[in-house]
Amino acid sequence: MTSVTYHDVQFLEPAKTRNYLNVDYGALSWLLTKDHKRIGILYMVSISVMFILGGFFALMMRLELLTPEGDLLTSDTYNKFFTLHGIIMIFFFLIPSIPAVLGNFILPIQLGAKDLAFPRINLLSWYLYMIGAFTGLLVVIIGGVDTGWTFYTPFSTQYSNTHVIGTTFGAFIVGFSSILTGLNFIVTIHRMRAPGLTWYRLPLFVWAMYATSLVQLLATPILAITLVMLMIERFIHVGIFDPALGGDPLLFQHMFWFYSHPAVYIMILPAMGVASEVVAAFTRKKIFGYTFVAYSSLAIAFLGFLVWAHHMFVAGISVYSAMIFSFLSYFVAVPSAIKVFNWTATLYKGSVSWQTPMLYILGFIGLFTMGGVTGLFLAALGLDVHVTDTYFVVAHFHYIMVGGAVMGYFAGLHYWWPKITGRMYPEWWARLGALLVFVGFNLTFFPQFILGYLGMPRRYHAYAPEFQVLNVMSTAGASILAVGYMLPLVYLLWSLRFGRKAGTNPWGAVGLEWTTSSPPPKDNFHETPVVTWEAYDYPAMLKAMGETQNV
Amino acid sequence: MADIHEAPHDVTPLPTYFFVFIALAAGTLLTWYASTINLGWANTPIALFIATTKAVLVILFFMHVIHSTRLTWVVIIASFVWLGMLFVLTFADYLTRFWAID
Amino acid sequence: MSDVTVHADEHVHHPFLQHQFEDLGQQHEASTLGMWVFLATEILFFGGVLMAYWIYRTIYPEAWALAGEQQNTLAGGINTLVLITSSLTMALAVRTAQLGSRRATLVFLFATMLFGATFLGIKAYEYNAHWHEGLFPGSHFTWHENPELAPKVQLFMVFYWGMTGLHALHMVIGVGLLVWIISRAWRSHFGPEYYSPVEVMGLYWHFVDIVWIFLFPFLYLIPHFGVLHG
Amino acid sequence: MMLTDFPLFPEQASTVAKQTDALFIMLTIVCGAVSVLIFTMIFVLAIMYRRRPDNELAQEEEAPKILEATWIVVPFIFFMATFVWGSWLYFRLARVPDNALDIYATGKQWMWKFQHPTGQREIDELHVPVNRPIRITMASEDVIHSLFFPSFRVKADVLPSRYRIMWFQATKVGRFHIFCTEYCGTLHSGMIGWVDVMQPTDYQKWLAGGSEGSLASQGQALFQKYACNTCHTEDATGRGPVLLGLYGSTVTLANNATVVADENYIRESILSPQAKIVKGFGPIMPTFQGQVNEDDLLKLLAYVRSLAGPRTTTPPKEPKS
Ligand code: HEA
Ligand code: HEA
Ligand code: HEC
Ligand code: CUA
Ligand SMILES: [Cu+2]
Repeated sequence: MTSVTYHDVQFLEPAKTRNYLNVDYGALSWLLTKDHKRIGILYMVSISVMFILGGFFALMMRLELLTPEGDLLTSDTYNKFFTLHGIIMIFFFLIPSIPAVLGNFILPIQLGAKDLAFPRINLLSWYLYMIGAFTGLLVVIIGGVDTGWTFYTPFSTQYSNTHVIGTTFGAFIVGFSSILTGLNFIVTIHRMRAPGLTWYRLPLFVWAMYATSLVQLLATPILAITLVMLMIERFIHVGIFDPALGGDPLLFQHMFWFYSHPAVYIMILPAMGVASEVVAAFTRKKIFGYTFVAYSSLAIAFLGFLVWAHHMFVAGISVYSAMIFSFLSYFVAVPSAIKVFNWTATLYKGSVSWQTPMLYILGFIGLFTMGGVTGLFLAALGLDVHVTDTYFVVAHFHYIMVGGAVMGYFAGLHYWWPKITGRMYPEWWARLGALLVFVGFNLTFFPQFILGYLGMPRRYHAYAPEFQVLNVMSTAGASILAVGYMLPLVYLLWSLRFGRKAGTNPWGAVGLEWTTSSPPPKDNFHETPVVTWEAYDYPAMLKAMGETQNV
Repeated sequence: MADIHEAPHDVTPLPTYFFVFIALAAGTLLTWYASTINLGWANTPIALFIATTKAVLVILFFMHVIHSTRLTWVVIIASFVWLGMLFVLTFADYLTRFWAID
Repeated sequence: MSDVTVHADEHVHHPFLQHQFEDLGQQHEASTLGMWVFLATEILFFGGVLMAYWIYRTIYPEAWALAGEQQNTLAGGINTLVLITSSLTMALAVRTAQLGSRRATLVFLFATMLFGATFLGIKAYEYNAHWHEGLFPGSHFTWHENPELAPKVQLFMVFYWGMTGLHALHMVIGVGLLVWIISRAWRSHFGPEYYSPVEVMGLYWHFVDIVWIFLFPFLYLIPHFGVLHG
Repeated sequence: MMLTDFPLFPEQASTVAKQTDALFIMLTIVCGAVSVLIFTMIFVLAIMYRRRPDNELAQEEEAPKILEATWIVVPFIFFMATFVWGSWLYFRLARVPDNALDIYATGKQWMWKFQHPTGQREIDELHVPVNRPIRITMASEDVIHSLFFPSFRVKADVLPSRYRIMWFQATKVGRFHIFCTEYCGTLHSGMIGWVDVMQPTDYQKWLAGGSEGSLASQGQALFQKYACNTCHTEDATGRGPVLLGLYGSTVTLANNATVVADENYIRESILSPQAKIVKGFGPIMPTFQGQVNEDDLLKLLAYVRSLAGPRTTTPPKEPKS
């Protein structure tokens, strides 16, 4: 994959001005680059490979689940597939997706900076990601791992005879990559804003990335140390989490979820940031309740740390602490609600354009709401007892992560594609893709809510026959979804060569990234910008920027 | 903060460093001494208190936080607050796990 | 927050000013903030294992007491003093770098490295003793005194080796970084207007010191408090 | 295909099922309405204000604060109501009715073993009487499993470290699914079974079928086999405390702390006796960790629980150390 993009990028006609793509050529100029834009592209290529791989495992699972009997795959293979699907999609795809690709590329430009604060660390974080990802791939090749993405002990430490250490090591390394990205963003946002760019003039994407970085920094170390303990336990057979040797398996769950619940906000907050950008750009309007939306990102980042044990309601924790965690879980829903309502209200009296990024985001808002409110079902203690570890949970998180976060990523990708590559993608195909994704998605995952309430457990390779019809629907949906995802892969690559040239500001949007040429020059701006307008202040900004194309 | 743009030149006076060092060494001896006498339940809090004091001294003076930007304070305090959340909520489970339900 | 950066045209051509920054002040602020943020993640990293330790101490006080008695308090105490001293010399190194005296900086950096190495030496001595006492967890762990508590004593030793091991790893990295800083100091890279690397190195070193300030009571002193005989 | 007939809602076959479903239906209605509202708003607004030549630039609107306040406060009140309802249900699930019938369960890769108080044992199949609370005491022999009765809306993880307790009261005669819902390895999806809810008379008949004696009596045999009775005699002459009336009583420990002697205390007393020493006794009881398997442990537990009578905590004449 790396070489494909490299070649495709070479085929770009050189722009009149020198830009970050044509300053120098050759594999080394990419592999040793310290330019945040090029690193963003390196990430884009890497996570795309991961997404296809994770999607492949998903499709194989869906095929297996077409019939109640476990006939296509053996149960061990199935177990490995959902484990790899979960690990790849979460650690190797979704967590780095928006931050490391779009954040890397766009954030410094939105701040009016020449680069991130620590370009070398940025490159290092990509290499760490690659080492982690290759470790993961190696595990796939030498036989896989079957613990589930949650690595619950003592199964993972004493009973599984697959490659647990290799996989956790991969996740551990990728964790550091994530930490370094967050560190870079925090410092950059604090220290490298352009003159005049005060906090309340920042685009909401920056606020969202700031909140995301906080979570990355404060949660990931706990995952790292937990995985270290897991590896030690498995390696020398001592009992940190193994009850046979005095350990408590619930301690592992506590520590794992102290990371992994906040991690779900690492996945959704950036998508929310994209949503704010796209809604503003395609309504040509200031986001309704800007400060509420900005602070709700921080509130989610903070409150998200206080709810982790809602994954453990039936695991044997104290009923009193379960109550505390349930109570707090409802608090995170408040800032999420604020965002949903404010985006919707922004449409009111807007100038709404139905272009592809907006289509994705309109879908995002609705599907995120559905995923979010089903989270409320799960956070209700007595009800969770019934639905936990069933397909209801699977549907809940796919609604948020696929319907929400992945849709957000695709929206951002389309929105900034002209800036990144200097080319437009074919609008008609892109809209078709968005539609297919929306339809296929709902067909895949809505039946799973019903399946879950009926009691179909997750991580089941074979299931009771009465669940078949809904499973068939789900599998059918997944095939549509796969086509929906295949389209962008094709037309985006196509556009690199044949796409119409994008001007500086194809959408007529505001924000510093739309004031520099597409693709941007190596140092992002021809001269340091000075910001004199509020965020999304269209009249002022358009005046300051002069003429725009396509308005 | 206005003074950001020149490299800050607030050089800590030597005596400060030495006083802090002496306090740290004294703390070490004290904590060792306190551990040799049996004070019942009080031993643990005493040891923790001394350790915390020492850490605060190092942070404030050796690491110059006392002259640092508000942001540095926020970073440090936040990391301890977050750690506190982990401790408090996890212990909330362990300490009440076997309470009766009535 | 008012920490917005503004153009400052002087300093622009300083050899160590990286291209993405406007001036050395901005660069200095960015690198110290970066180190602090990194240290915040370290606090949670060590804090996480500390919590696991604390949970098991609450559950198994007797085993903790027994295991705590196996620790060489004298060696731990001396090591605490050694590290504190190294922190002092590190702080002085930063100070002399700020003041621009290359010789003094080199001396203090060197002293810091020496104390660091001493610490590691004493630690190695303790490790060696534990190894021979059969107190390394795993297949050759031996504990006869009280067979029922053996797994829990071993659990303590897992934390002991794990936490001191992580700390020692940080020390080794610190010593490595010192070598690099010393080589830069040797080449007269630092002066009153550019000393961020020394300062940032200092932050790291002091942090590692603080970790030990907590590990010492946690692993050597606290375990047997208030449990044995009453 | 002949798959025209498939369920969309699970059978309600226990007393809590109705209450769980009530909460579920309430949430479905409210959350469904909110989702529909959001979708509708999005599409209506996006069409009404679509970009047209006369609408090239949006009209700016000042955000009324009252609107923000409304959509913070109203959902929040609803969230709190849901929280209270959910917690109420959870506590109901945690509080076992007094007259419950005791059943013991062991999970192991990959089967469920059930034992009835009268000694019947069954695998992946559980017979229970209808309309009577059933209390299941359970532990795992290896990894974490989770015992799930979808038609009763209850489940609980089964841990290798301690006893978990769950209960239900079936309201319908019939056969219902048992699933393992905590991933436990290769045959996780095969760790399934059926619960047979029977009329009490049928249950009695079923119980009458072959058994190796009641659980407690089997436990008593083990009590002799492992020589527990050499120390735990029925009068205060042994080296260990008398176990009569122990279950449910409050025990004073050597460090003067007190604990309630529940399932997990008895389990711990057998597996790691040194962890909590009874006041007045020495730490001489050997550990039985590794010698007694989960099944036997449950029998011993059943036996200790069966030792009714007033609690006598007389220390032995000459305390050994
Ligand atoms: C990006 C990912 C993401 C996000 C953002 C969330 C968000 C939320 N999640 Fe989810 N969750 C997961 C990913 C995510 N989750 C995953 C991966 C799992 C399974 C892990 C595993 O076991 O493998 C999981 C599991 C999970 C569980 C455990 C289930 C179980 O295993 O038993 C719970 C329980 O409380 C839960 C709750 C919530 C809640 C309350 C939110 C809230 O943040 C949602 C808040 C949002 C809204 C509520 C919508 C907007 C609000 C409105 C429009 C207001 C109006 C509404 C009303 C008035 C009703 N989630
Ligand atoms: C970001 C996270 C993410 C994403 C994007 C997805 C995407 C999908 N997931 Fe999954 N999923 C998880 C995270 C995610 N998932 C997690 C964490 C679990 C829990 C794991 C565990 O239990 O441990 C899980 C579990 C899970 C299960 C439950 C397994 C079980 O419990 O037994 C199922 C079943 O249907 C499923 C299905 C799907 C499907 C159909 C998609 C589709 O959206 C995927 C569509 C994408 C593609 C198909 C790739 C792109 C396609 C192309 C570019 C075209 C060319 C390629 C081909 C034709 C192959 N996922
Ligand atoms: C060598 C003598 C000895 C043997 C054999 C022995 N015990 Fe004990 N047991 C004791 C002593 C002494 C105590 C009290 C001190 C303690 O708590 O460890 C005790 C305590 C207990 C308790 C807690 C009693 C209380 O009052 O709280 C239980 C339950 C128990 N034993 C069960 C058993 C079972 C079951 C076995 C056999 C599998 C067994 N014991 C074998 C000596 C023994
Ligand atoms: Cu047992 Cu899953
Ligand atoms: Cu969660």
